[in-house]
Amino acid sequence: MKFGVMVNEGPFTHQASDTAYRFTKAAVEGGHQVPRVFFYFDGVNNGNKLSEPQADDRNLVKLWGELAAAHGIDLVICVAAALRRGMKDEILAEGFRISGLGQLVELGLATDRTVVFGD
Amino acid sequence: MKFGVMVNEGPFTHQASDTAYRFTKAAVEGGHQVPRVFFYFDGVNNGNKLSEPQADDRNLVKLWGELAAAHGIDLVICVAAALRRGMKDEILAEGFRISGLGQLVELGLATDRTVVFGD
Amino acid sequence: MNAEIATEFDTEGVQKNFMFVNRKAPYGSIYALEALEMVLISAAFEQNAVIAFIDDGVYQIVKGQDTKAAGMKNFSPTFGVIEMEKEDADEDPDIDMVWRIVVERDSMEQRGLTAEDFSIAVEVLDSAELADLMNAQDVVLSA
Amino acid sequence: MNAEIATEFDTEGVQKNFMFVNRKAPYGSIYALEALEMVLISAAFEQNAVIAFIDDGVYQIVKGQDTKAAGMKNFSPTFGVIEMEKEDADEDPDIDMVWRIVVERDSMEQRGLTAEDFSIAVEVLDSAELADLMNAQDVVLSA
Amino acid sequence: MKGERKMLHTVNKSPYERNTLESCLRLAKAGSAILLIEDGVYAAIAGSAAADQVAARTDDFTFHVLGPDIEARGLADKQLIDGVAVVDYTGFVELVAEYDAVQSWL
Amino acid sequence: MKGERKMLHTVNKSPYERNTLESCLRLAKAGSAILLIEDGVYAAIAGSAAADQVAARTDDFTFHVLGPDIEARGLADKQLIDGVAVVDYTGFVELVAEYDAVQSWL
Repeated sequence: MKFGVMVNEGPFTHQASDTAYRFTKAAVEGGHQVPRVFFYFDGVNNGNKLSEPQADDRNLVKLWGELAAAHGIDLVICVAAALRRGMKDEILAEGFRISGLGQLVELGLATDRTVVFGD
Repeated sequence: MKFGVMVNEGPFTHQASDTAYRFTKAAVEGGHQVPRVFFYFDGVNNGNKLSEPQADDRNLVKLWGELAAAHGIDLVICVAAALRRGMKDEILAEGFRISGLGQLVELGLATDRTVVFGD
Repeated sequence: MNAEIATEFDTEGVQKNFMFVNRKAPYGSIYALEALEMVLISAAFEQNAVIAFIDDGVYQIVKGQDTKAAGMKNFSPTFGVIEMEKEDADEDPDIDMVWRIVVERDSMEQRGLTAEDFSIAVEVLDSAELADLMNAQDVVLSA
Repeated sequence: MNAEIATEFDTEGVQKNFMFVNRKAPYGSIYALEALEMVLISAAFEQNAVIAFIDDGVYQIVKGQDTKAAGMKNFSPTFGVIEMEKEDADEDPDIDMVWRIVVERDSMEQRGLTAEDFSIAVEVLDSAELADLMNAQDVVLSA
Repeated sequence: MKGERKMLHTVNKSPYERNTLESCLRLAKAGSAILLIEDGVYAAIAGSAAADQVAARTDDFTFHVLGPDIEARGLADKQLIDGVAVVDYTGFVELVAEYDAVQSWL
Repeated sequence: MKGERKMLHTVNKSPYERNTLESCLRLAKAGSAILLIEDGVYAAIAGSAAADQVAARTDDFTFHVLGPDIEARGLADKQLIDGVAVVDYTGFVELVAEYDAVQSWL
C-alpha cells in the first residue's frame, strides 16, 4: 500500500518528527511504499543541515536523509513555510528538496492513505 | 526599572515573539531598561537572518535587531538550544550573539523583573 | 546503494474528498494562517473539500479582526477568497468540485458565538452530522 | 545612532529565589528536557531554587522511563543530578543555596500517581502551600 | 458491495492538558478505531481521572495505544484500561492500512 | 515595613483548548493580578462557557486583558466580563513594574 506522510513540526521541539520517522521506517520495512514525506509549518526545520544534536541524541535531519536514500522517498520542504522561517537552499540537508504546497495535494491523490504528524 | 525578557518560541509559529517584542518596545519607550533578551527553546530561531516573510508581513528577526540597536539591548541566543536546531553563526542575524544559558540566570540577577514569553 | 526517488506522480483524473480540520484559534499560533494556504492550493487541483471549523477553530472566521495594534498580519480577508472559490464551484458548471464550509454548532455556541459573528457564510452542523461527514473523507489534513 | 550594548552585568553577591515551573509531560515536547538544563545552570550560580512539578509536569519524574523503542534520548537520569545538587546544598555548609523539589498533590493524585512512582525524593505540597511558595519567588521561569 | 467506511483517529495530546481527546470522542463516528500516541497515551492508564473518558466508550470505539510511547514515559508496569490494545510502530502501520482513512487530532 | 508581596500572572492560552487558566486560578495566591494575553483573551468574553471561571474569581484577583489581542481576534465589540480591565502594551509594562514578580503560565 502507498502512504503519504506529512510532518508539521520541527525536530526535537515536538515528538511529531520522531513519530513520523518511526512510522515511515516501519511502513517501508513492512513492504509498503512511502513515495513522499511533505514537511510543512515548522516541519520545514527538519531539513536544516546545520542541526547538531548532542552526541548521545538522535540526529533527525540525518535519519530522514538516510531513510529517504535507502527507500526512495521524496523529502519535500514547503517553500512558503520555509521562506518565512529562513529555511533556504543554503542550509538544506542532503536528501531534501524545496517545492510548492501543491506537492502535498498531489501526495494525497497519489497515495492510498495520508497520515499527518504534528503538535 | 530594569526588565529581563525571555523568549521561548520562534517567530511566526507562536505569538510569543510578537508579544515579547511589543512588550520590550513599550518598556524601553516608557523609560524602562531592557538590558538583555534571552532566546531559548525554539526562541533561538528568532536570530535566523535567512528569514524572509511575505512583503505584507512583519519581519521579526529584523525588528528585534533594530530595537536592540536603538535601545542598547543585548540579544542572546542560547548555544545549546541553537546547536540542536541548526541555528549557527553562519545564519546569525545582525544584533544577535550566541552564548551560554548562564546569561539567563545572570539576567534574572541583574534585573528587577523577569518576564517569560512562550507557548 | 540508494533507491531511486520519484518526484512526479501521475494523478491525472484523480479526484478525492479532502477535509481541512481547523481547531485552533487565529494569531496565537500560525496554524490557522498556513492551513488556509493548504485549502487554497487544493482549489487549483479541483478537489472536493470540506473546510471545517471545530473547537477554537471557529474563532478563525470571526469578523472584524484588526491586528494593527498587535503588529501581526491580518489574514482574515483570505477566508473571503475561500468563500468565493466555493461559490464559483457551486455556480460554474466548468468547475468540477464540491466545496463545503462547515462549523460545529456545539463549538460555536459554547463560545457564545452565532453564525452572525462570522465573516463568511457557513453551514452549521450538529456533531452527529459532522461525524458522518468526517467519516466520508479520503484525506484529512489537520494542524 | 546606535545605543551602547552592555554584555556583562555585575551580579556579584546577588542571590535570588528562582522557581522553575514544569507543567508539561516529557517526550511529547522538548520543554521538560531543556527546562532541566536551566535548573542545572542555576546551581553553578548558587541560587535558591524551587523545582516545581505541576499538572502534566509530574509525569517528568516518573521512574522506569525507557525510550529505546521510541528512539528518543532518555534524559530522566538528569533528575538524579538535580536531586544530588539539592542534597549537596542541604549538607555542605560551603554551598550557600537552598533547593526544594516539590510536587503538587492534586496534580499527582489526579493522574493516579503516588510519591512511590517518582525516581527522586520530592516534597508533596497542597495547592495552598504551593501558592504561598510561588508567591515568594523573585524569578519564575516556565516553559 | 463495499462495507461501511471506517476511520482511524490518532490522539497525541494529554487528556489533562488539552481538549483533543474529548473532541475526538465527540466527533469520531462509532465503529472507528482510536490510537493513542505520544502524550495521548496517558489517557490509557487505569486509575487516573482521564481513564473514565476512554473506559466509557469502549463499546463505541476500538482503542489502541502505542507501546514505545508507554515505555518512554515509564508506564510499562502500569495497568491499562480493559480493552485497550498495545501496538508497536508496525502495528500503527497495519492500523492505517486496515482503516479507510486517518484523522490526526492535533 | 514592606507590605505583602503580590504577583502578576499571565495566561496566554484559550480556556477551551488547555488547562492553563484553570491551573493559574488554582495556584495563584488571592490578591494577585491576572493578565490575559494572546489566546488567553477568550476567557474575558462575557456570555461564553469559560467566562464563568473568571467571573467567579473577581473577588480574589484583579483581572486585566490585553486590548491589542482582543482587537486582533475581532472581539472589540464583544462585552467583557464585569471587572476585567483592558490594557495596552504600556499597561502591560506598568503591571509588571507594579507587582513584585511575574509568572507566565505557559
